[in-house]
Amino acid sequence: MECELKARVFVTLKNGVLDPQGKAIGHALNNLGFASVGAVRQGKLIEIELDERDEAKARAGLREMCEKLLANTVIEKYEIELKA
Amino acid sequence: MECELKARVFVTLKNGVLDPQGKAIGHALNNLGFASVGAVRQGKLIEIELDERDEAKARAGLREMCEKLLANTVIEKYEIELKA
Amino acid sequence: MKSAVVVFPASNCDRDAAVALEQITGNKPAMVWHADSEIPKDTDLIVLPGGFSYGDYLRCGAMARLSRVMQDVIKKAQEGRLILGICNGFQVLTESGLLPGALMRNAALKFVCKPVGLTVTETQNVFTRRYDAGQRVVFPVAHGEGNYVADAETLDRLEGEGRVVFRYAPGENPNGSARDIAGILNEKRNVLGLMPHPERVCDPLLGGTDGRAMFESLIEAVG
Amino acid sequence: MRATKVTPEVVKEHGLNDEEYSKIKSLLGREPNLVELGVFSVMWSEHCSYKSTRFHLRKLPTKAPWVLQGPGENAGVVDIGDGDAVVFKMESHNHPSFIEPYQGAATGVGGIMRDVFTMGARPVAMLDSLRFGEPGHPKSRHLVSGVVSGIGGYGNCMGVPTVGGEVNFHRSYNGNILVNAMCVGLAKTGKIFKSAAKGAGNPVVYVGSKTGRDGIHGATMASAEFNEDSEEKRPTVQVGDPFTEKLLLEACLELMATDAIIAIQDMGAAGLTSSSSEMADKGGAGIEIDLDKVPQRETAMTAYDMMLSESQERMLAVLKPGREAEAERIFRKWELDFAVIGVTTDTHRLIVKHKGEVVADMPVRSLSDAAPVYERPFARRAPKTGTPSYDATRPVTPSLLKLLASPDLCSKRWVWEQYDNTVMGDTVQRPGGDAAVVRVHGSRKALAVTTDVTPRYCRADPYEGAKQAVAEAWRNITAAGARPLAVTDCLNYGNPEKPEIMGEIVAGIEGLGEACRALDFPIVSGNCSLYNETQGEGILPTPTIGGVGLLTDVDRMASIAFKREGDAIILIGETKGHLGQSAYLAVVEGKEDGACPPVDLAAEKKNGDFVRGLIEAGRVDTAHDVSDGGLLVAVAEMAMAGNIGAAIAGGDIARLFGEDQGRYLVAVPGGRAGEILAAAKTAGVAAALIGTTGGDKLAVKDQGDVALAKLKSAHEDWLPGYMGG
Ligand SMILES: Nc1ncnc2c1ncn2[C@@H]1O[C@H](COP(=O)(O)OP(=O)(O)O)[C@@H](O)[C@H]1O
Ligand SMILES: [Mg+2]
Repeated sequence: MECELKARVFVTLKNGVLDPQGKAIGHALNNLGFASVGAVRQGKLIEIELDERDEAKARAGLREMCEKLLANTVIEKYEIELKA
Repeated sequence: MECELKARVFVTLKNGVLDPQGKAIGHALNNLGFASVGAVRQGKLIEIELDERDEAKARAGLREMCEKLLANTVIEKYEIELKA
Repeated sequence: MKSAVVVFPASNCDRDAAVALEQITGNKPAMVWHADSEIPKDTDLIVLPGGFSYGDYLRCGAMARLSRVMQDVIKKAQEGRLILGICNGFQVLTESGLLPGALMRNAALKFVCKPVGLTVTETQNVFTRRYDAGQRVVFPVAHGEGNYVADAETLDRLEGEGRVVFRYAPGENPNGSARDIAGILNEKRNVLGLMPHPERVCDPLLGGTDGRAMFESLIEAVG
Repeated sequence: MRATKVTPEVVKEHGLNDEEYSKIKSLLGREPNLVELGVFSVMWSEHCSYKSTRFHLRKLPTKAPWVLQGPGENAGVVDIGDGDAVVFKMESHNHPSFIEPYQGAATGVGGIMRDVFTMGARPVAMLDSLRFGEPGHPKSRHLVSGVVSGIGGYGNCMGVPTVGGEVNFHRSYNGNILVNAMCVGLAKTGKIFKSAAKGAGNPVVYVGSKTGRDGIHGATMASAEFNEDSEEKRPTVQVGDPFTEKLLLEACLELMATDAIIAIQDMGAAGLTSSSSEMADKGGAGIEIDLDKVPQRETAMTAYDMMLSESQERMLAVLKPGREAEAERIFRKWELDFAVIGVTTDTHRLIVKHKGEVVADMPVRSLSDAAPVYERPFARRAPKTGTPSYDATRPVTPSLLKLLASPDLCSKRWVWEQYDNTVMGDTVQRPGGDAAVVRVHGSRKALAVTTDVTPRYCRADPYEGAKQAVAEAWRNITAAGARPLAVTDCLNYGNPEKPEIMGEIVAGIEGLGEACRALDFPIVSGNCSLYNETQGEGILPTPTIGGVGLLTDVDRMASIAFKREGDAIILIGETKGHLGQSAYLAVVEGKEDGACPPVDLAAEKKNGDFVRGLIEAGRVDTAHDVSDGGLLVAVAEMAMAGNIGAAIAGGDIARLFGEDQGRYLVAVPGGRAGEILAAAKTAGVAAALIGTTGGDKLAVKDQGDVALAKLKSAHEDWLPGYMGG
């Protein structure tokens, strides 16, 4: 197999954007008896296999993917994690 | 503030479970000209603030939360990441 | 008036929109496939219908925005043609940047289908001129992600410029939308996006005719 | 499970008993290999073979001049005139929904829709009949929420309105919920597609999604009783993708507009296995499949995996030779997989190849006709009799409020507002009334659709209870003013290997047959779901009935809402005050006991025909059948729906809450009451003026008043409160 990179892209709501889903999960966890659970936020995880060796290039590509498709930057922010 | 832990829970579909969403995202990325994009899988990211100092305890609690609520273990698997 | 309805994969209110348009305008709209490169040249009104384009994958409207025909829709919007996005069509418009803001999951986290009272807050535009300002109408909603979100500045601007056309009537906001916003215009006022379905209330048998005036407004504007 | 050698343990794991295995060996003339064993196990499962019920199902009435296709195809077909046909079927997805409520329910909807569009029909309405455990059971809330969002998630994306159904709660479903989904479609009578793969040398094509390892052995799972650890085992459940199904629907209908198809069938339970063998069997043909050509989602899939996979959103079709390219173009346009995977033959054998080897070779008949049919021993239980005691002095209005707020009778708005019930622009009556009404697109005709059964009755008396289910469906359709056409059913029962359960099944089928015959309401499709038990405890016998009727003019239609003040409220049908097994006793007295109300089918028919006649003649626009909760609940429902109160005659508890059958309430402008009563007299139908509409409360003579607002909050608040908003 080729030397590939695997990326994990985390897309989460920007601070200040209400996250009712996260809140509902937090609430449900508290109700289940998990008293130590504080704030909960829910986001998306997108795992991408990249046929690319160059980390810098990969990162630039992923940033572009996020801007163009993976995140709606009106409400979301993103974070990129790469591993070989 | 208390010394708190922050957890990230990644919930993804088990291998072999149909992930039309991931497939569609991959397809769209290819169409956008990102030729190096291979397989894409979509999952959930849940960020949880924990009012708990003990890492081992936190981890055990999170596992239980995953089993009980956060993951649908019939079709999903989960991974837990902790940081102080 | 010549109209066109864009059909994305898994659009499902395309027929509803076409039926309403034909009933009111007397002309059958052109049904334009998402993979086509162009909307027919002499089209006055382009409708982006409701449904689950591309399965709502990733985000509602995110994939549809990338489809081939949308390039032309965006171009035609810039040229001043009229664009009406209903429900999923509204989501496509925000994702495309033709309208500001975003539509998030309903605050109650559930799909909601019911008739909802709306106030027509703005009638100085081609879409609602046949309504009275402040008029209460009832349109059904049917969506899981209709919670309109934008930053305060954008919201202020929309309100200040008279671009909020429909608001959910007090106490009837079905999705948690900011400032009860149900439908908005773009700056040039030729693009309207709204979550409720005017095309589902054009026939008295289906529970009302409050939606007709929108199509009649368009006919009046376009001739 | 995937051991290569067929040992006695492997045979047992496949749910086949010794006798069945011997039969397999003699049909093949040798030992089966593992792939063949897998194929036999699913085809001979209760779910696919109906081995316990087939013998009895033969007794059901299935014919009428308007029936174009009875049981035996993917769905039933009924002529509705002008070249239009209605195509419908109901199916259960009980076991998968208990394990994974969202996906279980969603794929149930997807499966039944495929059954309908594979016949050439466009789905136009969905209904869902749901039964959950008692509300207080720790699992119930989660199951309700998952099932409802699964049904909505799939149906909404398909753009087919979900317009009706039922939701009940009972402890007997604590460990075994029921999810029965019904789909109704419209086709042209000359364009009905069937599954008989006639002729040799025709290409067999696979379309839709790729095959993965989904739900392998789903069909055998659906036929095995749940036990303590089946929750732990967590078998692979099927995952649905309504987006692909929507594309598949459009692509199939596009291909069906050509004349390229000889036969077509969806891949449902037992996927490729059942679709290929059933098509060959019905066409009197053989079929040869090359698994290497099957579009695959996963690597290293074995022949066993592929033959038993229950991946969703797939179809198998037999085309006329030479039409492959044309078909492929259509499926590619919709971005679906398309592959020619085999050919029909004249060998009457199902031959499966994989990697150049024949991995299965068996006579098609061995999977169909030769599958076992059991006349299982059964014991008829004596029906319950009598009326349990109750407090006859209890005040009436608090009981009414209690009934309206009870889990079974409360408004199901919380459920149906999560379903898109108006998409397609033809929903003329939305959920909340009796039957839902959906217009036949572009015409004045409309279909009235409903699902019904009262399992409490069926437990007291499996025969009368089944009769009642049919009668209630017929009545709901009639109350809308429609002519009842035909029935689909979903027979949900426990373990048929127990004589007392088999007795319930036999009596149930007899009751259905009797009622359908008397009401001219043939059964055109259906489904059996057996082994609905948990740890040896069976569910209440639940023969769900789905009924379809026709309105020839949507303008002559009735609905339950009071429409005017000052209308006379007339009760049609005889009231004796039957309280046995009533909702009143169950909810107010906590007793599920006594005889269930008997159904006099002749009176049922006479009363219904009379009411329908009034509606058809334009004399009545407000009608409601009297069912669960009796007279007072029915009046309250009409008042709440129309937001107009009523004043009605009083009476004792038995009169106000009894559940005598064959009754309707109609409301007509006051001046017309005499005329209606006279017409009833002429027709030999019992009728009585019982009150007048008006005001903002429900007043029961000598028993007190309740404000409409109070009725409404009792009725509307329970379910949202229970579900937490
Ligand atoms: N699961 C459901 N989905 C859609 N509609 C439902 C559901 N459950 C109940 N309804 C609707 O609520 C109304 C009342 O239901 P029900 O009490 O079962 O009616 P009936 O007693 O007339 O058979 C009907 O219109 C029915 O279709
Ligand atoms: Mg009814």
